[in-house]
Amino acid sequence: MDILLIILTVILIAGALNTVRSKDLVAAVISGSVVSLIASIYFYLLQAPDVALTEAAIGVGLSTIIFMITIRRTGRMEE
Amino acid sequence: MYLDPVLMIALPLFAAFLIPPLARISKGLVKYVPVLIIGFNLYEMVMLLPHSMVKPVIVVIAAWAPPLGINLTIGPLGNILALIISLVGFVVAIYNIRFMEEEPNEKYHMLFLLLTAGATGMVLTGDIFNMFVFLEITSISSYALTAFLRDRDGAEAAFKYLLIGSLASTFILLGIALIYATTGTLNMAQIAVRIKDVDPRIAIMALILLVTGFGIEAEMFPLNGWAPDAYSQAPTPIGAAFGGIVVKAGVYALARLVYTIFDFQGIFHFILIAGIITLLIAEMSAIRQKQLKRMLAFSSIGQMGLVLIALGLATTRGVEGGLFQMFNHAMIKPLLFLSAGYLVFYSGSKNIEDMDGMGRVKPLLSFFFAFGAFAILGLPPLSGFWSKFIILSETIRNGFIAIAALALFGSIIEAVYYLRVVGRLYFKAPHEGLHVQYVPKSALVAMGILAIITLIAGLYPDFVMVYLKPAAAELLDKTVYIKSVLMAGL
Amino acid sequence: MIYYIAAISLILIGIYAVLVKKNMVKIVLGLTLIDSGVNILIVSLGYIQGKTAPIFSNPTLTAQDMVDPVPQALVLTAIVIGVAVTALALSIVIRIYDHHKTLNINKIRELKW
Amino acid sequence: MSRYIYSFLVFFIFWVAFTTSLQPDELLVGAVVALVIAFYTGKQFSEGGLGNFTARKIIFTVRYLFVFIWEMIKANVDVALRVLNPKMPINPGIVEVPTKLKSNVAKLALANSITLTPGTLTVDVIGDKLYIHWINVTATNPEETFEQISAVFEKYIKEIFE
Amino acid sequence: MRKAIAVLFLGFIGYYLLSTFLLVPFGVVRVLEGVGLKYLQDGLQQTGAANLVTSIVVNYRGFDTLGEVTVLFLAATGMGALLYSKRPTERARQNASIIVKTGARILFPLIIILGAYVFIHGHLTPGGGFQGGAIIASGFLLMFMSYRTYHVNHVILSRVESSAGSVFVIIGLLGLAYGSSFLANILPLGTVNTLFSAGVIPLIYVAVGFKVGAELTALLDTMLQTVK
Amino acid sequence: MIYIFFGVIGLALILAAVRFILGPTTSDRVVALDTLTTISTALLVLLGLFFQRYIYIDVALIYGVLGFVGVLTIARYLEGGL
Amino acid sequence: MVDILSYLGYTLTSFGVLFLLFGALGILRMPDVYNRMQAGTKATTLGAVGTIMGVGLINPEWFFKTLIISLFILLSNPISSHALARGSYRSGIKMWQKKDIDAYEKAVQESEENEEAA
Repeated sequence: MDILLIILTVILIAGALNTVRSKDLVAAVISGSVVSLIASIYFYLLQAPDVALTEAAIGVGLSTIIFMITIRRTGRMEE
Repeated sequence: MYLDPVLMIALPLFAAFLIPPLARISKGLVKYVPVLIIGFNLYEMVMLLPHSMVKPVIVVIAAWAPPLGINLTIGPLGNILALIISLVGFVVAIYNIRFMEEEPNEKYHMLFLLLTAGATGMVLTGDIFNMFVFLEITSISSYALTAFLRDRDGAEAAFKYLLIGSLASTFILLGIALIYATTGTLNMAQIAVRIKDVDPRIAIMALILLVTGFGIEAEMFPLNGWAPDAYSQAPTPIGAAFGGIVVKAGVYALARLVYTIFDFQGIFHFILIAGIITLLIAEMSAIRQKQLKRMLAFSSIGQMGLVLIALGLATTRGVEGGLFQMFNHAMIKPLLFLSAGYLVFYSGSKNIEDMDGMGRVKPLLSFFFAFGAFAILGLPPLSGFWSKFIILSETIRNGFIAIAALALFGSIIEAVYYLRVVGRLYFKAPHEGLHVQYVPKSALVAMGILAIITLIAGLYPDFVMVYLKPAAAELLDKTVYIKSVLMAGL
Repeated sequence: MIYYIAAISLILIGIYAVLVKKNMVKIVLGLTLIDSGVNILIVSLGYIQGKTAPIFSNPTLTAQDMVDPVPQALVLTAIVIGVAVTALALSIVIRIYDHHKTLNINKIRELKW
Repeated sequence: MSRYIYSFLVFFIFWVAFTTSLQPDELLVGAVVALVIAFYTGKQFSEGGLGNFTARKIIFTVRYLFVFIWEMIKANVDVALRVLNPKMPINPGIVEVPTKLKSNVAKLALANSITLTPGTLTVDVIGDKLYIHWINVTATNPEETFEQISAVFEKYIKEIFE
Repeated sequence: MRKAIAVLFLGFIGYYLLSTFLLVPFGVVRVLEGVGLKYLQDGLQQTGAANLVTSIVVNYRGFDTLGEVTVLFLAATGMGALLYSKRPTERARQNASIIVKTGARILFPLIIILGAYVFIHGHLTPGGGFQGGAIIASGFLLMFMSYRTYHVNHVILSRVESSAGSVFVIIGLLGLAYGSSFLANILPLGTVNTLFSAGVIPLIYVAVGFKVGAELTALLDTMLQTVK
Repeated sequence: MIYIFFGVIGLALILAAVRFILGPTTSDRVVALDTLTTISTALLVLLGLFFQRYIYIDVALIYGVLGFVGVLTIARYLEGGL
Repeated sequence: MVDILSYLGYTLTSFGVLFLLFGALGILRMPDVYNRMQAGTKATTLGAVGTIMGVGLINPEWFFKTLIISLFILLSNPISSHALARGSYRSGIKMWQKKDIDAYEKAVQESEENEEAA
């Protein structure tokens, strides 16, 4: 159980770092999506299914699309 | 006779939800909705005033007694601030009637209505998380309104404001989390009771986080980077609303925090010092500004610095002076902003130099501006004098002579730059090519109301002070507040 | 314990993005990271070892078996507020891009810090 | 009309599966929800309507399920072996597979089935041609690819959906 | 340089935050003297909702939820105001493939049903109005992604939005008129763990679900229309 | 028994995450995200079994249904259809 | 009876989890996007379905919900990977191949011409 938690944390932090580091904004948004996914599993492990459900419902589709539209509308690469 | 105070928040939300269908029926009607609803709020607050002065009015929501449910606590302080907010909101709503013609104007009125409702909720609620929610309502509507006009750089100012505001809400949430984890409650009165048993390291951290968060709304020194841009780029009435509504709610939250919830003596000195630094830096910046509205924005920050000094003194008379200063600022700064808006509009330029001779072209408008400038400087018969006098004398009486001297110095700088503008208005020849038009009556009515209130408050300061005394007492003696909230459940 | 570390790292990474990055979309992404971090932190404050979610779905569960429901309720509100702020921020970004044709805050004169 | 009734029934079954409860109040609310949604989306949801409920089609569906599951397991073992093999014996390419299916649902079912089975992935469907990414190409002309990839499914799907 | 200062600053903040939060022990019983315990003990009898998080969100702290709905409404309105343009722009250059279109057509009603299930059962299972609304909006998102010319009717959306929001406030005002205070429960509580229980909670959540669904859909549509 | 499952799933998560970090193209990352989502769905159901709460698997249901919407969005962006 | 179901469930879950691992391994090892998708869709879909149905067998009263989840995964996963493959191809990502077998290239060009004409 703890091992799983540590794995999740490593992925979480790697995803967050990738969000900040990546020059390609689409990749950054996908990394943000991974962070949201792992956060949702975290809430689940913390016995908060309500919050996990909310994070899932919002983080999977809606936040991604809002960012993608913005990127589509502006520019893909970070200058 | 007053109705249930919860209507003051429920009705604006209800009206805001109904504005889109109403706009489809008739666009012309929408702009009267905020006037009506905020007018109702104003009526409520005036009617509540005699009750709340005696004993805080507690309104439970969803039938759960305070520690369990959310409650509205309308003590003297909350009542007076809500009154100020409703008054400013009402005046600005009148001004708005003929101001906003750009599409989609029904959204503008809706956002403005919710801005006022959020600020009212912030000063009335007795629950710290609920306060956060209302803070978010206020700030999100402010972000949208700042960016509302297309022909200026509102979007940049809004983005900057949004960034700082989001960081603020992060800090507030962290602070609330710490408080909840250690005291097990979110009701402000109960937190105030239990905070004594909390590990002081945690309590201080929570205090720092919360003061940082709310300090951003209250334009405290290192955190006020958003203010000049937002004030100057937002539509004129919104700039006025920032000064009269948003900042007032932020200061209320700050005062509630340091006086009622937490009980650290050290924080008062911190606020005193933050106040004087805010004041000096703002006044120094204001004198260098070339744009009229930016100058007013920095002046507004300076005024809030003075309020913070007064709150940092933590003496009865000092707090009274601070509240009086807040009242004055809430009345005068919108007056200045609203008149400056039309001055800028008619001169076709934001710069102070282009205001030359507007006094001859637009005498009434310039008179309002000059009147506001004199009032905020504190020329003796006007209201600004009394508040400044009280604060400075109280600062000296408490032995902070250096701070008093610095504050006085700040006031002198303030006098210089205001008089410079007023001088240009009256003693310079007007420019060529002004496209002067008729000023809408609604705008003049709005400015007239503010000017008359300022005049009355200046001539009879006791008329206002009668109500400020219980409010100051409420801040300094938290037992009444706590007892009345926690007794509501029994 | 490890939740605290993860959450605070997320908050710090987010603040780093907000402070250092020049691209506005990146900054907004940083804000969402901060939001996730704060949410994890608050929920983990309500967690109690060995207890389950506060839902009385079967009759054998009692109040003693459950974690604190209040932080979860607060986080629900916080998540929705975060989404609202993100959406608004991105529409402001679109407006700025339309006006200046760049996303770099250094190239936009008015955004001096 | 029959489309709406069909949609209503399908939605109602889904509601019951979501709630996994047969209490009258749940069923009542489910019926209302299914009715409302069927009213708005019934037209697009199905092409065949109640015609999908003939005995013949149901029998074919069941048989098809077994065939499909067997193919799927073969597919996965195949892919797993390729992944585990240190040399990775793959020879990928995109081939063209003709199909005789007409309706869109049938094409969807065929494409999904192909995607889920041996080393093949539907990249696109244009007209009556499927473009398939094949992990180990053994044939390129349409007839052979049809035999090797989709012939198994197509006869069942044709029975079920057309 | 700026990075170095930022990292130092962050290290400073991080150290103090972490050391403070470590003083709050993780995973131990901390609710004993707080409101959390009261909710846990009495919530089931007082509100009749099996899901205590829901009963806190909608009943005990229902005012927060009203504020939260308003925040979302504000964001949608603000976006509408910011991205307002007189001429409608056409969407999407490239058509989706037939597979995606057919799949979306079939999945769309099922996703809507799932959303309806989540917000109708908010008081029994995890989930509620916001989650249900977000799921419904995702269903519409699927349609937007698949069909180039899929349009939602803005008049209907805004009507749903306004009426659902008004229903929430009206339920609150009914509580004021017939009960003791704003948002007070005025309906019988019913038997726990059945659909018709928990008084006004399901009603409010249905209203919230419609409102959030309509709002998020309108928000997506507004944003998508800006893409040329 | 169930701990072994968690261990294997953790390993799978790591492998997918490594592909996610390595990239190199956006599509690779999206494939990795899709895989992560599917694995997480399975993990959530297993955790529901571990905690012995039936209602928990509603979360997995949401991931099962909505997981592909995010991927579809990015795919549509890549092919220029957004 | 319950025991048999339970054993069956555990077996199914074990296979499912194993296939999840293979899928993840495939994602890591395969040389290009399309081959990774092969592994990613097939192995993980079967793995997830196996795991979830296995849990449904271990706890028979969960069976219907797990069935629904599996159904959705079976329906939606191939669609998303198809869309992704198409998107990748059209965004210009080349295949890794030993021999040049690409029937799709011509079709893409034709369809794009049609789109422009339309």
